[in-house]
Amino acid sequence: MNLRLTNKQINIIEKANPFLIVSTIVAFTFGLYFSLLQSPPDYIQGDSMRIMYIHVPSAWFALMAYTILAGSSVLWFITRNPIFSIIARSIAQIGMIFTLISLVTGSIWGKPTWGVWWVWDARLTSMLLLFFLYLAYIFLWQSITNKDLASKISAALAIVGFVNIPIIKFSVDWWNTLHQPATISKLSSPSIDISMMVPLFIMTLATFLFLVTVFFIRLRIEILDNKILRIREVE
Amino acid sequence: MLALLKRDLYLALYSSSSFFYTSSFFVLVLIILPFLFGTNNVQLQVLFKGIIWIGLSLSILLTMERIFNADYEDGNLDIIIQRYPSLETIIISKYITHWVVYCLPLFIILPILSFLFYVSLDNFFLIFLNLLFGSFGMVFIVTFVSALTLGAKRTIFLKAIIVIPLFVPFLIFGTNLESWPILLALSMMSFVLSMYVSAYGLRLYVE
Amino acid sequence: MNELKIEDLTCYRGENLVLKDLNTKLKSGETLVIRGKNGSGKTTLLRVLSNFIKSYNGKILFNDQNIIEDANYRYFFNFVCQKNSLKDNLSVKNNLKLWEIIYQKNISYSKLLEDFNMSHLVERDVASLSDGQKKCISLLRLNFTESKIWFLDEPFVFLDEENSQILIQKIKNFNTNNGIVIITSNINLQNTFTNEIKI
Amino acid sequence: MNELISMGGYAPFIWSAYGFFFITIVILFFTNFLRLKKREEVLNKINNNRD
Repeated sequence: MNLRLTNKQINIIEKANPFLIVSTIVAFTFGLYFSLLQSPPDYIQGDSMRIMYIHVPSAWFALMAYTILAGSSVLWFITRNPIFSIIARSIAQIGMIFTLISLVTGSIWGKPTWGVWWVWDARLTSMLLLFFLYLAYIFLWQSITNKDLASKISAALAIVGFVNIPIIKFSVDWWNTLHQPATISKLSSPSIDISMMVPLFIMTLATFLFLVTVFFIRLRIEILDNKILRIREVE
Repeated sequence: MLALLKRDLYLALYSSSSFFYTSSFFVLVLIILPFLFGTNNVQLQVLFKGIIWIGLSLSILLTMERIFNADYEDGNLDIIIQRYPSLETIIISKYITHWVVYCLPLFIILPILSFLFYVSLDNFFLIFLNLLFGSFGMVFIVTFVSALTLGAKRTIFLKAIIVIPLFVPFLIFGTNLESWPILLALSMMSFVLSMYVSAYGLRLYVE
Repeated sequence: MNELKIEDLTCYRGENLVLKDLNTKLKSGETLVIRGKNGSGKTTLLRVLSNFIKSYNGKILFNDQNIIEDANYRYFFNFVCQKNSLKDNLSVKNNLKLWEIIYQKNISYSKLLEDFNMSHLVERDVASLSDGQKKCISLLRLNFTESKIWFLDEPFVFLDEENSQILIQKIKNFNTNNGIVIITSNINLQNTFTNEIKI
Repeated sequence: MNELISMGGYAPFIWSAYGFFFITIVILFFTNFLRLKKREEVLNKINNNRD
């Protein structure tokens, strides 16, 4: 498979790694300092709201990763450039992990806030379904042995899933208005204090840097796989 | 089109037990209810609304291998595509057969079952309508998933993981008695999606 | 007179080149044997010829008409692939009946089964037959259409001496009726069919 | 320091959430990193064999 990457692009991907790793670690150090020490506790939720600084970025990136997954699948259909198929399956695993993290941290946050580990709240439920969409995508890709075919099929599934997300969200929201017990307080207050914005911003940046790091490593794996395949073909 | 439909229906007729499999399965899923939750009339009525959807989803899900997989694996799909090159015709014929063979029997026994679970006549009609419109959409969904996963290793669990999140909207609206227009809309949407995706999947595997 | 012409056929499956610059021509009454190792692209070639695979370079012409553009081409050929197209849980008779509906043609089963001396098997379930018997029944599908070309993928696998002879006779009869036959095989058939290419 | 550890009484929640977050991303990083190293090894082996 021709990856259609220029040497310059490959060079950037290969060279960027040490820089990315260092900046991720630095950003997380700052992020932890701000989120655990610098920022004040929330006056309603107390210190427990510090979980937000990891929960919110992972939830954002879980959703963003699925958007990238579906977007690159669409682009793959239009251009047939294999790089989009590689982007799609590289981002899928990362997205699934972030969905898992946001579910678990959300649940841990829920215990002190709502008094229960899990609430059948619209957001949590849709997130849970998103996790299974990721899982289906990855399983389907793995279970088809012909990888050329697998990338075509899983791209179709990614798009179907993306079409389905708003429908799922809509139906879960609607269902929630029927079943939601009224006692539960809202997660996010409408305005966040500036002292909380800073750690949230730094943690988001750090998480983003981490995502890019892993993403580049996965791209390098694909590039090497491609090289190995070509050498074997020549032999 | 008619010939294909006839062929699919005859195929189901020859393996005649398939009509009874799903309806017996459906009945058995429902009669577990009193054993699990007691014989309280009011409670049973509430549970009945939900469990019929589980029964319907499972019977559609468990039989989805018969839509394309069987014909694909023994080579009949090639013959069908050679003779009837319009994939859309093949897909529509599969929708109809699958619905008639695996959903229709459930609707035939539904009146008796709702009688056993003390459902009032008004509610019965609404439940019936919901289930009817929902079942169309669910058949469309399993059809395209089974077309997409033709080449995957034979795992019903993988298919279940793909299908159940897609079923969720149907199940959510299905348990509400007045939402049959929404179910109809959902079914129409899944019809459009399913036509495209199934044809795409079939085309890939035939090549 | 019919003529099937393959011009500069090159075909990739995924990243692999399976068919390269294949040129050949077949006229009515001729049989071509395609020989090659496992995985050399014999089945792919048959799937290209039967219009399932449409992405390839080169041209395939039937009576000077490109087969991809010719909507009637599908009525001109019949094929028997390695999958035997039989439903295991049904009886032989019911299987034949299903084909009857697909091909929209009425066939007398008992007469058809006599070809391979299998009349006594009509009511048996396919699952209880041997591989050779299944193969014979799947070959009966050739009688369901009046086609001009047959594509046979490894037809002699599982067949015993007697049934092989019957099949060869059938092919020769078809040839004398102006039929074109293409057979893939990994065994030597030089004694019976002289026209052979290796891929 | 004690304040940091006790987190206003929410210590178990906060530390388990942060712990889960970091352990998961470190695992994600290393599984991919090890896969990369494995590929590089294979490539080196092939290159050495050719020389």
